[in-house]
Amino acid sequence: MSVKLVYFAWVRERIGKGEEEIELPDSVVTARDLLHHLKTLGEEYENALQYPEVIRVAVNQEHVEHSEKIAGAREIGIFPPMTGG
Amino acid sequence: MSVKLVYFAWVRERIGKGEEEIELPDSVVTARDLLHHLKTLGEEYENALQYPEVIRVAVNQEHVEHSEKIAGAREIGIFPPMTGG
Amino acid sequence: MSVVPTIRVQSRDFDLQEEISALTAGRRDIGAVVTFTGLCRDEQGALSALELEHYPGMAEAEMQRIGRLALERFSLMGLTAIHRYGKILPGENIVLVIAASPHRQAAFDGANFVMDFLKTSAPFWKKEHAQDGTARDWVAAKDADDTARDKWR
Amino acid sequence: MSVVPTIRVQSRDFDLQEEISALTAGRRDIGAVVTFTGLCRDEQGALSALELEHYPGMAEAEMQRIGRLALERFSLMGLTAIHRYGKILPGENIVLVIAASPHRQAAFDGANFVMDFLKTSAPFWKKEHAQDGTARDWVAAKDADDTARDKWR
Repeated sequence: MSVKLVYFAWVRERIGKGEEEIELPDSVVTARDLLHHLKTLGEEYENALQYPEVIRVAVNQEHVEHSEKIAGAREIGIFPPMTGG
Repeated sequence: MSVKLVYFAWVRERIGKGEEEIELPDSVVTARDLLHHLKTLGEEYENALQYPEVIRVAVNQEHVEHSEKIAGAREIGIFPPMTGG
Repeated sequence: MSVVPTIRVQSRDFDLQEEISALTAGRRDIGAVVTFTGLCRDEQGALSALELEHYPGMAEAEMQRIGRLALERFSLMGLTAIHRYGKILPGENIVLVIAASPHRQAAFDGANFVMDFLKTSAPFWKKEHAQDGTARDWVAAKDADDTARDKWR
Repeated sequence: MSVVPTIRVQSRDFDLQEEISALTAGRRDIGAVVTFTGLCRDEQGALSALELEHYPGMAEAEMQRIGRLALERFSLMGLTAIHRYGKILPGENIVLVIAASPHRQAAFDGANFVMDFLKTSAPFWKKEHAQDGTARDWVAAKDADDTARDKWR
């Protein structure tokens, strides 16, 4: 499965890009699987996603729990807790 | 003791005037005494102060309880519960 | 820092933006401004106007007292309260409260507190005028307003 | 009556009076309007600016979702939420929420609710710029914001 990933705030800064299209192995089923897979892609990912439990994930621009499946995702957002308002 | 009384809203309408200077007998000590004394002054007062427990009293422009003494009052306001805001 | 509330009782309308600017101009330490505007409703067309009566002198004094309580209790950086009197038409403003603070909850609470106490202790009374031009009745005080005030105890 | 929230994400400033007028113009059934304005504080002179980043598309969608929840939950007659992005200087506006309702508590609650959820679920992030021109750090999310949100459960 190929999916567009978009990064924000310090996740974006640490990974060093705002978005990318990547190919996911079949073993990646949930949002949590995705975060752990990304951590294997290099030091910058490891650095950005060191504490995956604090990272927020949105599938097709809607928040999802880490336990949710990401099948059918066209775009997945990965970012720190929000600090707007 | 002579004191200026000021009336507002339906208390003013029922008594038929906005203010008056009256002489109080020595038996009038508290705000409650004052309301009961006023009720004896005529039908319009009786009508305005029929239920004295709902009437609010202010001495020198500060709210007082009915049990408070009114000695030293220059101006006493008598009015229904407030409905501003 | 000694902040005093801005209090006004007036028959003319107020300008919200002007009052906010007066409170916040030149400041860089305010993080939150909450405003409350109370307006005259037409009660599904039944009401043609409200007549607001007040106790001159005491109205201002009570609003000052309430404003000072709010400034202290919520550590506000600024507070404005303006109440109109006289004839007010549906859609027109009756009352304005502005609370400024570093953080949002204090600003919300400060404005809410002032409104709850204005309703129950500032000497203002509303009389309704019906659509046909005849005077209707004085608005009755609501138990719900006392309950709202008592939540701050 | 189907009311929809007015939602905008923009870099330019907003005008409070203009937004209120858009919400209330021509209406005679609104009794209470509460506005919340969030501003950039200079943190005792340490801060020269905030940089607001957002997730385009999702930011608007989340604000719409929050706005609809508030309209329904508090039976509001109107709701506006505007959030800025980009560089914002101390004293400048960041966010505006307006809630209109027949009665005061619903307007207070509606605006407060929207702010609590904007803080915790709308995809915006603040980065602080120090007075000496160097970038400071990303603002950390506060547990207190989650607690504030959870009071609505």
